[in-house]
Amino acid sequence: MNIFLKILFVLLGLFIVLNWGLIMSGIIRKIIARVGMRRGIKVYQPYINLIKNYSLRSQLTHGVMFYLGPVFRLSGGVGIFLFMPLIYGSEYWSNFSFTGDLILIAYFMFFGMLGMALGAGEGGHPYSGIGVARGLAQFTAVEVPFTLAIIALAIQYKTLSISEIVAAQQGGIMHWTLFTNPLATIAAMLSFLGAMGHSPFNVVMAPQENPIGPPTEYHGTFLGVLQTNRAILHVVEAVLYMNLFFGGAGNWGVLILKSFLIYFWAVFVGMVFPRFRVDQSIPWLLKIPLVSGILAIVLLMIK
Amino acid sequence: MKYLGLEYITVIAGFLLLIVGLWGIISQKNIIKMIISFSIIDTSIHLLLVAIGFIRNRTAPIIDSSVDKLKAADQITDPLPQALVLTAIVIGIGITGLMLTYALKLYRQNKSLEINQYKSLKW
Amino acid sequence: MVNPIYIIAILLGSAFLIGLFQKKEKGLAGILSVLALAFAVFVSVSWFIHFTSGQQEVLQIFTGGARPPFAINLQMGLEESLFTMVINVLGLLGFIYLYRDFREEGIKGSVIFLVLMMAMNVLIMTRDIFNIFVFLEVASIATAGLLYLKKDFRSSAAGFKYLIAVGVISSFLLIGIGFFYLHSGTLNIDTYLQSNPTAVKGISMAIFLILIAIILELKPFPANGWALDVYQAAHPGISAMISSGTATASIYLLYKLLPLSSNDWTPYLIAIGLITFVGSNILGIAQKNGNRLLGYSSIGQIGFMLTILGLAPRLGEHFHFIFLSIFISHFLAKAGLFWISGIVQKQNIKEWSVLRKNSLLLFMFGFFILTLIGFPPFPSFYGKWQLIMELAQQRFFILIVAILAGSFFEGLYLFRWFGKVMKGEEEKENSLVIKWEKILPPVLFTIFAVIASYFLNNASEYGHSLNLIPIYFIILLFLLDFLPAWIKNSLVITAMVIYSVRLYPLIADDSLRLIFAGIFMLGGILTLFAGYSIKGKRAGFFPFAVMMYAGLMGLIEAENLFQFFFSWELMTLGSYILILRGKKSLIHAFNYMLFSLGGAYLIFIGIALSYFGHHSMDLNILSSSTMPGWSYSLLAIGFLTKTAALGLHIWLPGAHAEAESDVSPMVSGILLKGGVFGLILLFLLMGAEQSEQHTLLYVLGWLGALTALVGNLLAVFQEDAKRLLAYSSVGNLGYILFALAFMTNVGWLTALTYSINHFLFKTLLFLAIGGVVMRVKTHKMYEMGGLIKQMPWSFIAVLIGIITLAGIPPLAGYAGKWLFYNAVITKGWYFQGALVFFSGTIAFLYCFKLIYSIFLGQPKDKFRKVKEVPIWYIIPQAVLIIGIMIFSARPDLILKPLGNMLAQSNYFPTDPLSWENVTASTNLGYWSGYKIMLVIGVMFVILLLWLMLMSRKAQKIKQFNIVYAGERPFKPETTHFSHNMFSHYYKALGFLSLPLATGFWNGVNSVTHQVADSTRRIYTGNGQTYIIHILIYILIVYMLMF
Amino acid sequence: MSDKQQNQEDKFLAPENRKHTVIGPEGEEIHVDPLNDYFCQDLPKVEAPYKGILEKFLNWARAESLWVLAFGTGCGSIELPPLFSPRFDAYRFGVAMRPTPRQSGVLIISGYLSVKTLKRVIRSYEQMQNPKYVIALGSCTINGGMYWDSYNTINRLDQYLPVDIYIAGYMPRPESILSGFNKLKERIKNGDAEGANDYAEKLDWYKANQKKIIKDWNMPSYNW
Amino acid sequence: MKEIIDHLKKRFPVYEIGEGPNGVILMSVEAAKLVPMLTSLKTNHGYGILVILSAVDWLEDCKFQLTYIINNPDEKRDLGIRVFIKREDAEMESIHSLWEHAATFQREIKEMFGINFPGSPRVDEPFLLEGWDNLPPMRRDFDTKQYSEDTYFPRPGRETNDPAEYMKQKLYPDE
Repeated sequence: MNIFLKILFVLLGLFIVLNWGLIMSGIIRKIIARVGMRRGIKVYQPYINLIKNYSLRSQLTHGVMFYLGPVFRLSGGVGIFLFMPLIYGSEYWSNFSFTGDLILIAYFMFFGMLGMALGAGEGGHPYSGIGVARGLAQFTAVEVPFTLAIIALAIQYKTLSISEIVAAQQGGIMHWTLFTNPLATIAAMLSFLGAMGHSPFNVVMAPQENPIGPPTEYHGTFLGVLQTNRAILHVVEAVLYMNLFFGGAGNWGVLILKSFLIYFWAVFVGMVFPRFRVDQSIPWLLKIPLVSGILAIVLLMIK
Repeated sequence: MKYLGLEYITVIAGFLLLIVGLWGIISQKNIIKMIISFSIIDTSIHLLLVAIGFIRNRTAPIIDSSVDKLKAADQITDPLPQALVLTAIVIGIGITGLMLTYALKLYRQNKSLEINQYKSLKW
Repeated sequence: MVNPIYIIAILLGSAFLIGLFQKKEKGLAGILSVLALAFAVFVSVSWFIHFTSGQQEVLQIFTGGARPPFAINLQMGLEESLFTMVINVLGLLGFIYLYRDFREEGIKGSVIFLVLMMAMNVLIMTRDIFNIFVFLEVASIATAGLLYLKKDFRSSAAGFKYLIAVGVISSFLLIGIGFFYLHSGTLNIDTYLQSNPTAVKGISMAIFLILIAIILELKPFPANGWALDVYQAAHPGISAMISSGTATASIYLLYKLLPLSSNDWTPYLIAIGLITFVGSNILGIAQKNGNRLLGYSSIGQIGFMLTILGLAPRLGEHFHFIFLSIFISHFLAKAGLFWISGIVQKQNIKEWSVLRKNSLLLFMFGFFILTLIGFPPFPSFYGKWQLIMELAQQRFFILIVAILAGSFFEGLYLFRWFGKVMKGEEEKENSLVIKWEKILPPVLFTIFAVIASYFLNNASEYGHSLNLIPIYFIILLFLLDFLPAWIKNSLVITAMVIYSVRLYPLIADDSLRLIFAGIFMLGGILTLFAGYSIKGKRAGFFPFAVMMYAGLMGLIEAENLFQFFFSWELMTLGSYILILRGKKSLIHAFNYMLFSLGGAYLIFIGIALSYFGHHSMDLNILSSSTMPGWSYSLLAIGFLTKTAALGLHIWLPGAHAEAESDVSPMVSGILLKGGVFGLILLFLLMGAEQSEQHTLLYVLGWLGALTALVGNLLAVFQEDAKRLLAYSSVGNLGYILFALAFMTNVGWLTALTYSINHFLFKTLLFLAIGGVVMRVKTHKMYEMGGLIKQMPWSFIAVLIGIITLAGIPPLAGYAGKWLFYNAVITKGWYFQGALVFFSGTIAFLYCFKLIYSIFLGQPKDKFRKVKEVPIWYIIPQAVLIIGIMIFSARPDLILKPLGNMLAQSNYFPTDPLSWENVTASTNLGYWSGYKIMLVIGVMFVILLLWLMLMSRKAQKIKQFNIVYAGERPFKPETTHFSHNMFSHYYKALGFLSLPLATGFWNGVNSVTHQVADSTRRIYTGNGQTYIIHILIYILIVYMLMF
Repeated sequence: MSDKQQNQEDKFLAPENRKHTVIGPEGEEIHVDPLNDYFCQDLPKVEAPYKGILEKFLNWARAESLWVLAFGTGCGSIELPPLFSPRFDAYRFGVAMRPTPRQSGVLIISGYLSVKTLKRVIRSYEQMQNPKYVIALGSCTINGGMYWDSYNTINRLDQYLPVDIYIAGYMPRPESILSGFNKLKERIKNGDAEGANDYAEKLDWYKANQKKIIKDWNMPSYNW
Repeated sequence: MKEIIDHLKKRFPVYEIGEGPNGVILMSVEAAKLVPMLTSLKTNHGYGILVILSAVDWLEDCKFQLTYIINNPDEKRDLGIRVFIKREDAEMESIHSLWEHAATFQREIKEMFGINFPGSPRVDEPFLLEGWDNLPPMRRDFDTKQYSEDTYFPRPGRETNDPAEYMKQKLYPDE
């Protein structure tokens, strides 16, 4: 395929994903409000917030790394998007997924985290450091069940390529990993809760006691960049889980529906459960999710 | 064996003395007594050596008028052990003397002759 | 030729002559004594040359004009000439050493000394048993007389105990001689041997008494309390005579008398020797007194020689070589050490640090210590190697273990001593008074030892195969130590470049060796660059750096196991001294040495086990070991001590953290790969994919995974930047071990990728952090902070380093991670793999802590004016960063040939990794480093430009302009969040980081010390107890024998 | 700066803000002037608004996304949490709480201000980014309320900060606060709410008033 | 109770003994004897708790009154001890060695009344006021209204009413 055409489709996909991410977060907030018997924000409120943040008149910077932090973060989000095949069977919507496989995405997630951590660190605010320390600590535990699930998938499908994993799940709902390998799915979806940073795993941000965690010092355009990234990242992570466990998507409609439901799972749990401390969330993640991940592998090994 | 020969008596006495000497050297705390015990050991060994060289019915290996010089080899006892004894006595005296010197030095330095007092070097 | 009888005549004559002198003629007496001793040296040397130049005929000297049965005869053969020569040289130098002390005493000292020398000469030459008794007594009296000269009542007490003990022993000797004569009718050894010894009845008891008396003269453990007191109390010059001289004479005596016995003494000698060797070395551990420590060591060495004597029939043709190498090491080193002790004049070994005031003395001290322990290229190394190999060939594995255990304990206390001398607390008020006559003897002995090393190396079975060029270069560096550091640095770098160029064609077609050679040499050159920033002479650094690199290169070049082990020990020694150079590294260097020593001995045993049944030392005898389980396990554990696997890791953090700034990268980025190379070699030879060592590999796999977990977890909780990196090394080496244990193509590719990566980023990180630490003069991360503004280069280096370490795409670390997943899933070690990935994520925690605490956060007042690290640190960092970038963008350049090599050779024929341009793919997945880098780079630049456009007007603010709930920060120290950063993580997972290994080794340590300390209490200090020991000893040996 | 003023500043200078000397790692002396070294000394600039429709659009966005700094200064802050409860639901107006001044645009002064609190309020206000708005609640901020003769409570907030909206009442109910928000939105949409620029413009006057009562300022003039 | 008072009378120059609200026994003592008396009460009579330390400004008498209320938890009884000190350069012995928390009271009194307690920990640090350089505000010669008017920009046009009068007028305008 022509590389320019490819880039064009990538940019188009990015645009769609960004908009869907913003709208999705609006919808989710709306749902939360309705559950709480409130009217809630306008669905397009995220857009307004974004515009406002980008249009602040004054900006502050603590230094070069402070500047680079959001860039790293957004690169992380966009990068995962770039390496992710979106629509099954479509060469146009498979982005740059030919450069690397599942492992690339799993490790590229750290790119943004690291950059963000460094940028927040240069801000010099102790709360940033505390937030980052908590976030990284929690993330180590989140990765364990996810890794086990990936290994289980690799054993099951004998591949690490996302496209091939999606391909293997075609042909009916019963071919989804959700049903062919429920234990791995459980492990992965529980670790997804931790990865999304909603309650009960939102001590990283801890808006009340540590003003907002790592991005304490970020504002204006920087915050706008971070919000852009968040919109993209939430969709892309949901798409990743969709591809791995829920049969992928054959068209944009399915993608939007599935990614919404997957993301909603994290929000739903967050609505119901109160917050964990880090030293509680880590043991929790290393109990049921870990055990189900191990069982998933054991079952596959027995087969 | 009708009677106990002199050599046996000497040997037995020698061993007895050896044991007495060893016992003394182990049990006596006084340095002088230890030196005496050592001398007893020395003596006992000299006795043993002499007993080794003893051949019954022969004379001492001194070539004088009482011994036929030509038949000396058949008449005298074995001269070698006796020579050894002489040497051993000399050495024994040397050692005993040195020991006594040490005893004197120790006494002068520390005003004590108890071996127990000299344990500053250990372990 | 001068008749050797004149030695005796002249010595005795001058002794009598001097006796006639008056006190004021003591100068003349001294000259006369020196002349007499020089004459003795001349005679014995001329005889030695005579015999070594081809003469075989033994000279018999008949005294009293009669033939042996009727008169005493002396003998001068090759052996006698050798032993008289060494003793006379020792006597001459010993007398020179004691010259001034003797002068103060008047003429007495000279007289007694000459008599002692005469007695020892006779003891060696005589063939008459009674003569032996006489001259043993003369020697004892002379020794006691020399002791008497020292005006210290402790010395008098020791002398008295000595006299009593020797008196009792010689009494038994005399009884034995008497009965020997009674039964055999002769006192001459030759005559007795020519008759039919077995026919004589009842003689065995007599011979038993004679031999046991001689053995007791050799101070077997535990009947040796009297001797220890003498060593401690006597003037060190005299102790040197006793330890090297009298013991030499006695051991030769035993050698001479052994044939008398028809009983087979060999097992008893072996047992006595080994008990003495091991026992007295264990007791040495608890010693604090230098001279007494030397005494223990002396006794241990004599025990070792007794063992070798006992093994003589089994060792056959090698006996002489082995015995000689051990003997000569002990002889030279012990005399030298006692002499140095006399110069130092300190009792407690802690106070010996005064030696540092004189580099020559320090050098000699180290030289002798290492000679004693038997590190290459010192003489006893060759003997020990030969001995162990012979024993292995004859399946005396228990003996090997015992000997190496004894050597280990000896190494333990000697290295502790060495460490205290090198790094112990400085003695302020004391200065060394060095007189020429005191320093001359040890200097000469050092030179003798070098010469002996040379000859023994040539004489040893495999010595000729060694590449001695680096050794000569090291010696050259020692001689050039007075030059400024930069000249030496340039010299070393040039030498390494030349050596690399020379080496390249030899290993060009072996990618595996090429990679490790690249790591060792390139890394060496790069880290040496950092050394340019150091001003002054940097005395004693370069020889050992070169020694380490020579060892590492030797590992690569080794064609046989001897070369391999030689290089291994050389590397250990060099790196030990490099580590020891750090400011607070005393205990850490010691730990390092202990583990390395233990590991080296395990490797030694492993090699020995593999050697059994073979007749060559080729590397590939490992692949056909007759007891593969044992030998492979031992070798693996040995290598694992160097790679710091879990349980054996406790030495690493301290050693790497406390080393100098540019030594840390050497020992961490480069040296550890020596252990990895060892493992690779072992695994290769174990037989690749067809390996039957599944259990071993499985265990190693788990060990690697756990090491990775614990290493990384411990790194998270460190506050010391270098210690953090050191623990990270433990973790990374765990990955490598894990990947190696796969024994698959991809697994090995992973391990090699990791090795390259670890070399690149850990060297980079240690250089960068080392530079920072050098500037800010603290290791504690929470004391730093905000240094990005002062040290942007270091920040970039650390950033690149941690991105690589953490395996974040697009940098090279990701290559390792990707290969890892493929390898784990292909191999099927899922759970270990998950553990390793978990530890990989833990790495983020400490990566963040490292870069955040040091470079970000709040700058401290103290460091407002620190400068960027010197250019000499930045150059190697830049090179390494370029290396990382190239490896990241084009991993195929290195991985492709490696994969091909692994696939094409017989190692791992199945190659699941295929390359299509720059895209690597396996059955499982695919990855294209180049494209990823391109995509991410383009995206990053676009986003950066966009953000810069959006916030181009941003106001620059300073460190306290942060939101602080309406307050302002109090001061930077309290605003920097760094100390105990991961306390919550400790709450959650801290139980995994409990110091179990440290606790275990501390337990072992304290038990050993307890045993040593309680056992040595058998030496109550009471002379009578010693007599009882002697009697019981005789009794027990008798009962065992009859 | 007059000598007297200088002396007074010195008198109230906190110990940690005094100039001091520390010894660096190489033994060199480092003179630290905390106020200069730790803080940015620059003053804020007037950021000119865009012209025309763009500014109108942006003002609309700003008005519809009011992020309030969660800082309760007095008893009136008890009226703020109900705003976000289902009954009043301020979210629907685009109002949200932010915990950090960097990200907030609206500062609500919820009640009386003692001198001590005022200091924190000013610092927080200065840390917010342009454009920023101030809503003052209750009579205390208008004329001192019942604390009108207190020795440590200010009487008029507008002497110290540019106030956009006063909401009367003691204390105003959430309904009035919502109404106040709507008034603020109108002001913003009309382009009248230029408090930040006003503050930057008349900084000297504001600072003089502030420093008159806050004597231990212990910071550079403007807290970025 | 009587015993203690008798005992105290014997040992210390106490005067003005009376009973306050809630059965508190109040007495006055000379400033110089206060600390020995408190020490004695604390060690010998079980008055282990310092309830409060407060000050009163007797401007007309040129005196400050310090009141120490101490409590005996076993007998559930309070004892108030008054001390009068002169108003100029007012200074009183610190009792932080008897009760550590007295330092906080003393710090407050120092700030609000200007009474110095030499040796009391952190007594010179600001307690409630930051950067105060006027008369201590609780002294009666400090005119808080005047100060407020001078300092805090009173809003012109503000009417001030006496609440009692105003409410009376508003609610019951007829009366």
